[in-house]
Amino acid sequence: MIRTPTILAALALAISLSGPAKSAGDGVVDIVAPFEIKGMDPTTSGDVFLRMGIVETLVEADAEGRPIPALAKAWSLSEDGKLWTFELQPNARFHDGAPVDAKAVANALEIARGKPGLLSKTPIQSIDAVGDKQLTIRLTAPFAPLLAFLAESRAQVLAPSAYTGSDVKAIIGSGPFKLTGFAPPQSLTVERNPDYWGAKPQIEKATYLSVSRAETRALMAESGDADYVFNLDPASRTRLSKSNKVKVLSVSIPRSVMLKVNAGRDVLADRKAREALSLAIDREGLAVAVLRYPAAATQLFPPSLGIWHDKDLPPLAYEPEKAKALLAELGWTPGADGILQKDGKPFALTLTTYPDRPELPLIAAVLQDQMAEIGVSLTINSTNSSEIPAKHQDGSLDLGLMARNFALVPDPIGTMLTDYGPKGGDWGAMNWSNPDFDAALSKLTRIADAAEGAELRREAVAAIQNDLPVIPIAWYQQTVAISPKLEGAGIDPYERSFGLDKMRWAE
Amino acid sequence: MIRLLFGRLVQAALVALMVGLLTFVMTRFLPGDLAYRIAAGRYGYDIVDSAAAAKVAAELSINQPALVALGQWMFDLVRFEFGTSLISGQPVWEEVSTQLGHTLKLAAVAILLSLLIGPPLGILAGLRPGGLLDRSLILISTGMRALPQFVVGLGIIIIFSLTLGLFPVAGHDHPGHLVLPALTLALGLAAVSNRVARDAMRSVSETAFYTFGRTKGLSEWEVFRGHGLRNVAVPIITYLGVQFVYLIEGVVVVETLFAWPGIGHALVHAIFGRDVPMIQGAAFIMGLLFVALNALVDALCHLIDPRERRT
Amino acid sequence: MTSPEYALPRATGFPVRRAAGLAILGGLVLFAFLPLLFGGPDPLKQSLRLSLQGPSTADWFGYDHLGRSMQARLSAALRLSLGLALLSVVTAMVPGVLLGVAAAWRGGIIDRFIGGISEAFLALPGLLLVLMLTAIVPDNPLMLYLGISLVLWVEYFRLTRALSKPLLLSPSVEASRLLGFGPWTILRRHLWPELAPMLVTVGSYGAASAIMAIAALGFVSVGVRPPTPELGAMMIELLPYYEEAPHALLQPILVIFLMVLALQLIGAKEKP
Amino acid sequence: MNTVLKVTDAAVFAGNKQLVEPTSFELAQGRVLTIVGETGSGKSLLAQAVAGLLPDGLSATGVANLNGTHFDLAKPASLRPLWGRTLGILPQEPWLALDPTMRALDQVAEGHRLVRHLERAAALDEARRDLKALGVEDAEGKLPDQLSGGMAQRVAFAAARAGGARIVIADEPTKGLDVARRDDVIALLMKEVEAGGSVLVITHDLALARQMGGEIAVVLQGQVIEKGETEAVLSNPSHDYTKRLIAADPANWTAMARQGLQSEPILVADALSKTRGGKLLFSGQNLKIHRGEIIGVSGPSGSGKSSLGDILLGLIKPDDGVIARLPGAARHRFQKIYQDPPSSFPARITIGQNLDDLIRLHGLDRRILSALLKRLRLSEDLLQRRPSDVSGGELQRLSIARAMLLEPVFLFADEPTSRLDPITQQETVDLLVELARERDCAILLTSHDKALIDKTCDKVIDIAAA
Repeated sequence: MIRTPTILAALALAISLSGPAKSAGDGVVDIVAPFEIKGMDPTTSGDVFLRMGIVETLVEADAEGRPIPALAKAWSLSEDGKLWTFELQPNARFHDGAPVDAKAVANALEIARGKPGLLSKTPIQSIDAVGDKQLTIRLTAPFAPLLAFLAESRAQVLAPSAYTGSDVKAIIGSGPFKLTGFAPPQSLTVERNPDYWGAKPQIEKATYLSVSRAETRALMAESGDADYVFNLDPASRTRLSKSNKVKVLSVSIPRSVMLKVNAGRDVLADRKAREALSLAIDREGLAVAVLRYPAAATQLFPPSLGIWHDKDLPPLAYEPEKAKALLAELGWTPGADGILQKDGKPFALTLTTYPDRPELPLIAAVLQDQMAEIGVSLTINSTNSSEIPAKHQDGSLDLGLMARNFALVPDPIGTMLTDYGPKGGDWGAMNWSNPDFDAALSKLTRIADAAEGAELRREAVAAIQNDLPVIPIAWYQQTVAISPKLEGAGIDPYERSFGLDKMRWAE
Repeated sequence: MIRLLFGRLVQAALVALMVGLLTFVMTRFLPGDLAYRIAAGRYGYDIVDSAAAAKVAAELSINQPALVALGQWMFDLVRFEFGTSLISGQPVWEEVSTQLGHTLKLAAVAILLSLLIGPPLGILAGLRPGGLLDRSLILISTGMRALPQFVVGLGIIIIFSLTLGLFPVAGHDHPGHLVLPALTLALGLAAVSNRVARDAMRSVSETAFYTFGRTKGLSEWEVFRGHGLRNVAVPIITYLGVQFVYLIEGVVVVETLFAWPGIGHALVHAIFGRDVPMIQGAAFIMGLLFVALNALVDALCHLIDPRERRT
Repeated sequence: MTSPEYALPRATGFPVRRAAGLAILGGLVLFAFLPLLFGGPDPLKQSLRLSLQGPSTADWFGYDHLGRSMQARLSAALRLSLGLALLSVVTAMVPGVLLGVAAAWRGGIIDRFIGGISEAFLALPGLLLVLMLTAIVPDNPLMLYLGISLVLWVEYFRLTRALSKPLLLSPSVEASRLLGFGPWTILRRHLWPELAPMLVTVGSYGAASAIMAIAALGFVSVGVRPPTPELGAMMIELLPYYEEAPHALLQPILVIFLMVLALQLIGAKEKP
Repeated sequence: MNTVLKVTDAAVFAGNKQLVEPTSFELAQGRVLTIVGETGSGKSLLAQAVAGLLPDGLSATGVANLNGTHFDLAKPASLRPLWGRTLGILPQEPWLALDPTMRALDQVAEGHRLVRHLERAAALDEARRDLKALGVEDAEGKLPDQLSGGMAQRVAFAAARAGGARIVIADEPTKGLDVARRDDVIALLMKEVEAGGSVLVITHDLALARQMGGEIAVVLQGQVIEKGETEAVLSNPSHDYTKRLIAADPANWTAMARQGLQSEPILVADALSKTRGGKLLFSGQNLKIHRGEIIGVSGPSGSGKSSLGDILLGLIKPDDGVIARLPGAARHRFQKIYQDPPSSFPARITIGQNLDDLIRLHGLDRRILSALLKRLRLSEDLLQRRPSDVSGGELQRLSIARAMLLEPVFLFADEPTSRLDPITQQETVDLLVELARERDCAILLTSHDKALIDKTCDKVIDIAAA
C-alpha cells in the first residue's frame, strides 16, 4: 500500500524538474504582452499576427505615420481622387508558396471590408485585380486617408487558402516570420521565413505569450524569463528602471486618457460647466503620482502625433478656485454636504469606466476626489468597456473615462472622422455640434495640400480645446522591458509591430 | 458499493439539471446589453462600437422567448451539444476540454504536491500532540490560510524565480512552468490537509486497536505501518473530495497570476464577456467533473476501508 | 486492560486558546470601530503628495499609492469585512442548521430531498455561483457575501444532520419523550448544547474562508469596486508597489492574518 | 511448579496520592490467579502496573520477576519488550480491539510474522491453525464488523497469543456479556491453562472466579484483604466484605416473590408478535399485568426482551396484536429504566436541571423529590453534577427517583443492573422492588441473569419458548 504513492510522487517530481529551467540563452526571443489570442479572425486577434511579423498589409507606416511601401511597391491616384492603382511587390510569396497576386489581395481586402473595422467605413465602390501584379480601388468620393486605412491590422492580406468563405481557418501570411505553433488564447510560436521577399530578419525563432497581470510580466522581465515584455504598469516601471537586469524603453504614443462628456445633459450643456470640470483636474499630480510619467495632457493630441499637435495652443490649466467661480456664475450654490445644488438638484454625475486597462479605475478614483473638491459628486461605475458605446447610443451616459487609441490607423484622421463626425461618435463627442469644426474636418479628407491641411487641423484642434466636447487628462507612455542581450529592439509608436525583424542577439 | 455509485449518478443528474437551470436563468438576468458585451469581448475596447454590436446582435437570435430557449438548451444539453463560443467562434466543447485539460494537469500536480507536504507533516504532529512540531504547524497553517493565494504566489515567484532562478515565472510549454503555480496551490491545500491528517492520526492512535497493536508486541513503526497508515488514509482521502471546492477558487487566482490557460481564468472572462454558451458549457462540465471526482474518492475510500456503513 | 479506571480531570475553565483568539478579535474590532467614535482621517481623502509615504510618528500606518491614510482605510475595510463575514456566516448558518435539524428529525423523503439538493450544491462550483451573482448585481458587496453563504450553508446542513441524527435516536431523547417533554425542550436541552460548540468552530472557519474568498475574487476584478476600502481590494491595489512601499502591502495582509488567526483560535476544539 | 511471575510490593500513585497499597502475589506455571474487586477498587491499576501499561499521569513502584529476570515497575518502558512475547494481554472490548480495515486472519498472522519473525506463508498457516483450534476458521476472510461478538472474542484471543506469550492477563473479560458468551470466555481461558500457560484474571464477576479455580485475591480500596485457594475462600470467607461480595451474587439472594396477587390489571396484551431484521422474535404472546406485580423476562441478548418492553410502552408497534392500558392513567405513568444509566440523561445539563424541568412540566411539588432522594439514599448535591460525573449505581437510582416522581403504574426496567457491580446491583434491585411494592407500581424486569429474575419476580415469561 505504501509503495505506490511514494513511486508516484518521485515520478511527478522528476518530470516537473526535467524541463530546462530557463528558456533564455537558446536563441529564441520570448515576447510577452497582455493581448490574448482570441481566434484566427483578423478582426479579433489580427493585431497580434501583424506585430509578430506573420502577416503584412498593403501599405506600412513610418515613425511619423507617413505611408511607406509594403506589399504594394508603389501607388498612384487619379486626378478626380477616386481611383487608386497599386503595383504589388514582384516576388512576394505567401507562406504556403502561393504568389501574392492581385486576385489574392483583392479577395483578402473584400473579406476584411465585410467585417467590423475601419475599412468598412471607407467609401469604397469596388476593388479589382487588373493584371497579375496590379490592383485598383475605386472610391465613390475622394478619401485622402485611404492609405492609412489600408495599413490597419484588420486589412491584413492572407493567402486564399487561409479562408473558407469569409472565415479564416489558418494564418497563412506573407510576413518575415512563419507561424509554427498556435495555442489560443495563450501563446504562439514563429520561425524565420527563409524565402521572404524583403530584408531577412536575424532572429530565427520567437515565441509570443499573453500574460494579463502586469506584475507577472514585470517579474518575467526581471527574472530573464522573457526577452521583450510589452506594457508595464507604473509601479513595475519605476522598479525595473532601477534594476540592471533589464533595459526599460518608454515613448509617448498617440493614445490619450480622456473624459467623454455628454453635452446633452443640462448640467453639462453650458461650455463653462465643462471648462470648470477641466480646471478641477490636477493633471500634473495625477501623471506623477499615479501614471508615473511626465505626460500631463495640455491638449487632446500628444506630441507624438506630430502634425495634429499644436505647440502654441494655450495648455489646459489646474485652477480649482476659477472652476468654483465659473460654477457659481452658472447659479450653483454649495449644499450642506459641500455638493453644489441648483433649484434642489445636486450636481451629481456617474463616471463610467472599464478595468481592462488597470490605470483607468485608479484615475477615476483620483478624479472623484478632485471633483469633490469643487462640489461635484461623482459615482464610479467600473464595468465592461462596451457600456460606453452602449450608453452613448441610448443617451444615458454622463461621463465616460476612456483611453482612446488614435493610432488604429497611422493617420489619426480616420479615428477623428468616426469620433467627432457631425453626429458625434461612440468614443468621441456626444450631443455637441460646432459647424466650422465639421466643415474643417470634412474638407481635410478631400484636400492634399500640406499647408492648407495644417491650417484646417489647427482650427479643428482649437475648436475641441475651446469647446471641450471631451476633456483630455493624460497622454499615454508605452513602456517595454528588453533583455540586455537583445539589440535593435524598439517600440513602434503606432503599436503595429514588436520590431522582431530589426532585432538581433548582442555578440 | 453499487449503492454509492448509484447515489453519485443521481447526484450527477441533479447537478446537470441545477447547473443548467441556474446558469440559464442567471444569464437571462445579466445586466448590460448582451450584443455590446460580446462585441467588446470579441473585438476589444479599442474597436467595440454600436456598428460592431449591431453586427453581433444580428448574428445571435437573442430575443427568443425564455421558455423556448430553455427547452432548446436542455435538448442540446442532453445531446452533449454545447454550441460554439460567441467570442472565439470555436466549439465550446473543444475550448473547455483544452482549458480543462490544463486546469486538470495543474490541479493533479497541486494535489500530489499537497499530499506530499500536508499529510506527512500532519501525521508526525498527530503522533506527538502538543509537541513543538504540532504547535508550530498550527501557526504556519493558520498563516497560510490567512494569506490570499496571489500573495503566496508572488512570494514564491520572488523566492524561486527571481532570487534562486530555479523555475520560469509563467508560460506553459514545458513541465518546468508547472512547478510554481502548482506549489502555490499545494501550499494552500496542505495548510488544511495537514490539520485533517493530524486530527485523524491523533484519534487513530487513541483507538483500542492501535493500543492492542502495541500490546501484541509490534514496534511503534510496525503498528503505524500496519494499522495507523490505512486508517488515517480514509479521512484524508475523504477530505480530498471536499478540497476540490477550494481548489477552484485557488485555480482562478493562480491561473490569472501565472498566466496559465485554465478553465477558471476562462470562466471569469466568459462571464465578463457574456459568452453564454461558454458559461453554460463550462459550468455543466465542471459540475459533472466534480461528481466524477467525488465518485472516484468514494471508490478509493471503499478500497481502503471496505466497511459499508460510512455516511 | 486499556480503560483507565482512574478518570483524568476534565479540562475545565476557559481554554487559553479561545481567550487569546477573543483578545485579538476584540483588538481588531476596537481598531475598526474607534474612528467612528473619535473620528479619524477620511479613508477616501487623497493627497497625491503623500503617495506611498512610510509610517511616521504623525501617522503610524503611512499612506497608500493615492496618498490616502492607511489607518483610516484599514479600519473602514475591517468594518466592512467583519460585518459582511458575520453576515455570510449567519445567512449560511441559520438555514443550514434549521434544515439539518428538520432533515434529522423528520427523516424519510424530506431528509433525502434536502440531502439531494445539498449534494448538488456541493458539486456546483461555488465560484461560478458567486461570479454569476456579482455579475447580476455588480459593485454590491452584499451580493458577494450572499453568493458565498449560498456555498457555505451546505457545510452547516451536513454537520448538523450528522450530529443530530444519532442524538435523536439516543435513549436520553426517548426517555425525555416518555417523560412527556415536548419537541422544544428536546431541542433546547439535548440538541442545542451539542450543536453550539460545533457551530462556533465551523462558524469561525466559515468567516475566515469568506474573507479569503472575497480577496481572491477581488484579484480577478470581480470583488468590491474601488474606492470602497476592502482588505482584498487594498492588497490588489498595493501589490505592484511591493518593493517600493512594502509597508502598504503588508498592513492589510497582517490584518487578515490576525483576523483569520483569531477566528481559528476561537474555533479550535477544546482538546489541544 | 515454578512461579512464572512474582510481584513484590507493587503500588500505584497519582502524583503523590497512593491509589493501590503495596501488594505482592505470585502466579505459578499452569495455574490461575483471579483478582476480584468492585469498580474503582484499583484491581485494574495493579494489573496495568505489572504489565507496564499505566496511563500517563500515574506512576508505579515495586518489582516484578518474570521467568527469573528482574523488572522495576517504576520504569514501564523496560516491560514493553515483554508485550506479546511473554505477556499476552487480552483486550477488553474485542470488537474495538480489532483493526476495522484488516481481515481477521491477517490480524492474527501479524503476531506470528512480526513478533515471532516467521515467513509470511508460515505465519498465515500458523494463524489458520490458531483460528481452527478456536473453532472460528470461517472468520478468516471476514472484517471485524462482519463477526459476531463471540467470534470477535476468539479472534482477539488468538491475536493476543500469536506472539507466543505464555502468561495471559485478562482484565474484565466478561464485562457486559450474557451467560452464553461468558462460559465461552471461560472455556477459552481454561484451554490456555491446560496447555501449560498461566492466566491472571481481573474481574468483579464471582461466578467467573469460581469456575476458573486456581487462587483468588480480593481487593478493597487498593488493599488485598484476603488471598488463598478460590474454592476455600469462596466456601468460607473470613473478611466480611468478601462475605457481602458472595452474598451479592443473585444465586444467593433470598427470594422476594409474592404469589397469587389479584388486583386489577393495568395492562392487557394479547397475540403480540414481532419480527426484527427478518428474525421472528416472538408471536402469539398473551400478557396480563396487574397493579404492583413484578414480571421477569430472561433470555440471551438480542432475543427480543427489550422489543417486548418497548411494545408494551408503545415506543414501537407490534407486527400484530392489541394492547389495552389502564383507562384514565396518563401516558407518562408508563415509564422506562435504561441499561446504560448515563445515556438516559441529557449529557450536557446537570441532573438537577433535568429534574426541575420535569417538576415544572407536570406542576409537581419539589418536596416529593427530596423525599424520594432520601428514600433512595441519594445526597442533594448530586443534582449539581452532570451525568458523566456521577457513578453508574447512583445514576440508576436517580433515574428510578425521576420515574417515581410521576407515580407510574407500569415501569419497564430493561436490564437495569447489568453494568453495575454485584453489591450495587443487589442494593439497586432491592430499592426498586421496595418502591414498586409501596406505590403499587407494576414492573417488567428483563435480564440475561436467570438467577436474578427467578429470585426477584412474581411471574417469569420465557420469551424463546412461545
